[in-house]
Order: sequence, then C-alpha cells, then structure tokens
Amino acid sequence: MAEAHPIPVEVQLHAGPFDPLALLAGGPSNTRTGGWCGALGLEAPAAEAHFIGRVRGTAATGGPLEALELEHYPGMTERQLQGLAQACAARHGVAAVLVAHRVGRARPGEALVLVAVAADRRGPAQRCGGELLEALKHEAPFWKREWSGGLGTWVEGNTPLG
Amino acid sequence: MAEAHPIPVEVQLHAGPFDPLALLAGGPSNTRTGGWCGALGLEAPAAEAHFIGRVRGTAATGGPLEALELEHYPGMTERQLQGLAQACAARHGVAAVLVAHRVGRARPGEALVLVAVAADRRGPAQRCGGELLEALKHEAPFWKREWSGGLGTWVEGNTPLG
Amino acid sequence: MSRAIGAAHGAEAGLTIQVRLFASLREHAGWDARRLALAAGTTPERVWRELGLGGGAIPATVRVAVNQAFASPHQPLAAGDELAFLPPISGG
Amino acid sequence: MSRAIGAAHGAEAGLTIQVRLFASLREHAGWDARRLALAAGTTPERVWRELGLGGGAIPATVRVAVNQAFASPHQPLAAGDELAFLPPISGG
Repeated sequence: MAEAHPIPVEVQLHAGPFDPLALLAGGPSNTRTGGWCGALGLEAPAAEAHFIGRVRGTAATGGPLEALELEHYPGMTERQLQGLAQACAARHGVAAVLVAHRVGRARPGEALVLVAVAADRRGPAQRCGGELLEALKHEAPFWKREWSGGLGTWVEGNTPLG
Repeated sequence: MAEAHPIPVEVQLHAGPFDPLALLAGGPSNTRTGGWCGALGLEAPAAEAHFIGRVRGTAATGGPLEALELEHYPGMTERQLQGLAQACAARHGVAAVLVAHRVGRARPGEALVLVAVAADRRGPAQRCGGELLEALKHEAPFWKREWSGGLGTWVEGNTPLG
Repeated sequence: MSRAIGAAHGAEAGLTIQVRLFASLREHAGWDARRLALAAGTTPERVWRELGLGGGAIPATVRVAVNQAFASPHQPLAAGDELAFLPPISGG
Repeated sequence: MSRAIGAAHGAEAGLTIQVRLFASLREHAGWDARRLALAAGTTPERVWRELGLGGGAIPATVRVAVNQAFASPHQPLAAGDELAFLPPISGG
C-alpha cells in the first residue's frame, strides 16, 4: 500500500478568471510540450480525465445570477485540497493530479473548478476524478454566495450530483 | 422520454495526429470563444467532462511499441459513433458531445481518442463520458495492430478498464 | 446441391452483394472486398461457409454487419447489400 | 462559575488562542477574527457557547477546525491554537 514515490499533485487557487484549457496545456509560461502532466514530470499519459465546473447563469431562487462570490479559508483550503488529492491519487494509483479552484467574485460562465487526473488506465483516471470532485465539494472549505437582484445569499450545501 | 431538440453531437476521425486540447478549444479555425461547445451552439456549460486516451509506449508482449495501427470501417465507424453518442447523450440528458478518434498509424504518446461531454450537472457529464468510452470500445468498428520489433500483431479485445 | 454463391457476372440479376473483410480476417483471407451473386434467401452464415472463411460456422468472436449496421448472421440478404465480417473490435 | 474566556490581555500567559469565523457565521457575528484568553481545558464547544455564536451548542451543520485541520468540538484547546467555526461547505 505504501507509495515509494509521492504522486505529483498540483493545487491552485485563482483570485481572478482562469482558463481551464490553458492550465491543461501547461500554462502560458510553460515552454514544454507535455501540458500540465509534463510540468509535473509525466509525458503523454495513456489515460487522462478532466472535469470543468462553471458558474451557472441562474441563482437558486430562479432569478438571474449576477455573480457568485467564493470565500475560502486561506491556508486550510490549500492544505485540504492537497490532502484530498494525495489521498485520492494514492487510493486509485494514478500518476498525477491537478486541481484548480476559483476564489473571489466570479461571473456566470467563468470556470469555478478544474480537476485533471493522469493515469495508466481509464478506470482509475475517471474514478479518481469523480471522487476527488465530490470530496472537495464536501471537505475543502469554500463557501458560495449568490448575488441576484442586488442581494447576496449564502449557498448551504452543493448542487446535487444529478 | 422524447427529446424535443436533437442533442448536438460532433464525431471526428483523424487520419493524422490531433491535439485534444486544440479540439476542446474549438479548433484552429474557430473564431468563437465558446470552444467545442460554442461551435455546437452551447456557451459555457455548468459541467464538462473530458477523457483523453493516448498510445502507450509498450506492446502487449512487453516490448517497446513502435507504432499502433488503427483500421476502421469507413462509413460504418462514423455512423456507429454518431449513434452511440446520440443514444448515450439522450439517456443521460446531456447538452452536447464531442468524440474524436484517430485512425491510421499512430506513434506512442499520440492521442487515440477524445470524448467530451457538456451538461447542466456533473453527474450526467461524467457518467455519459464514461459510458460512451466503454460503448465505443466495444461497438464502434476499430481494430488495433501493435507494431513491435518490426512485427504487427492484431489486438483482440480492449485494455481492461483497470 | 444448389450452390448459394456464383460469380457476380454469371448469376441472376438483382442478387449481387458486396462482401468486405477487415483487419485479421482480411489478412487471413488475402482479400478485402468481393462482389458475389447469391441465391435468394442466402444468409451471412451461409456466405461465410461458402467462402471458406474458416472454422465452419462464423466464430462467436466475429460480428456481422449488413449495410454498415450490426446484423444477425441468419438474416437473409437482399440485392445490393454490403455484408461485412468484423473481427473483435478494439477501439478507443 | 469560572468563566472560560477572558480578554486576551487579562488572562494567564500561554492560553491565548485565535478564533476565526467564515461566511454566514462571520456575517451573523459581525466579526471575523478574535484573540481570546482561555482557562485550561476549554473546548471549541465551550468557546462557541461563551461567545454566544447561536443556538446554544454548535449546530450539527457547523464544523470545527483547529490549526487548519478538522477537529472535534470536544478537543481541549492548547495555547496558540487557531480555532475556526465553518458553516456548511459549498465548493466546486
């Protein structure tokens, strides 16, 4: 069960809009061709699963959403994301994980979260990605406030998996 | 159960190397900003799941893989992919699907398959993506031949889900 | 008695089909496409046997497509049909 | 009888902690961080009650973190601890 080598896990919090595809491509400053995996020392994994979540255009009240405010607990949020990703990566035996999450005031259509997993097999890549997404929704300290009609409402709980 | 509007499904076969992230970004000739979803008439979906499969560096025999040759049944392959994607999209109630698959001779590290699903909820996006990947591996006419040590060996069956 | 398969040019008009083979089946047989003239009511199973594609009946791992859709090996073929024998699929 | 909480500057040295509130809890309380001096053995549950953060005991939906890791509401606090009360999480 022991991992001889720690699994590379990259966690990012973004205070402004971020482009998930640019992060997957390795970021604007990355001169390597291996994308986000290459930046973590892994070239062209056989299986890669991604999930991108974006801000909806409608508030829970049904009205148009003006903005989604994301509060976090600086320090603890990053540590929790690292710990959740490491545990999930080790449980599924994957090769690398990238988690990016928005904080601050986001507008409809902007990216909220990106989870990317590289692995040798499609099953672990997909399962690790799905589980990590659920884990971070419940175990990483983020709080959403929906702004609609000039009023802010704290979201208690997550959107159902559906 | 009836879908009032057909769900946009894009199927692509690539005879040469393709860049999955470039396809997700909407392709080099796309001047829109909505990426592959925008090209299908859908802006910034709340949930998006991707899977990328690439050619491994090792053959089933354990030797180094020189190339993977992908044969298909022109006409039937495209029709099957369309049908499988449409059925899967309708079953999960997702908003759009993109499937790209390589044909011809591919080298280790090159992309073999991309499945992208856009939906209003993370569950349907992830489940549709996973199911469609399994379906195309078993129901779309593709045949792989591994070239290793100058010898070509037809692959009978798929890599286990793992 | 009555052979189901004749050369395309020698048989009754209207019962000509196209047969296609892929991947390992194509290589074992040494051809990829043939036009055949059939007796009415001929099935893919019978075509497989008559063409001597191996193993007597169609092996369980081989699938049949008619006009580019999966089909039963026992479905009678119609004039103009495109019949294909597909070895085990390995896509994705 | 013995109050568990005093003003930080008035209590024994070494039992000062930091309390942090987030999101709806922060807004209801009207503050986000406080330094407190505690009696030895004070628990997060007792801090919640003494600060009058609402509902008597800590509500089931509120989670406790000590030094930026989830912790039990009944774990005695130590000098220098950072105690946080976290309303229901809604990330991702």
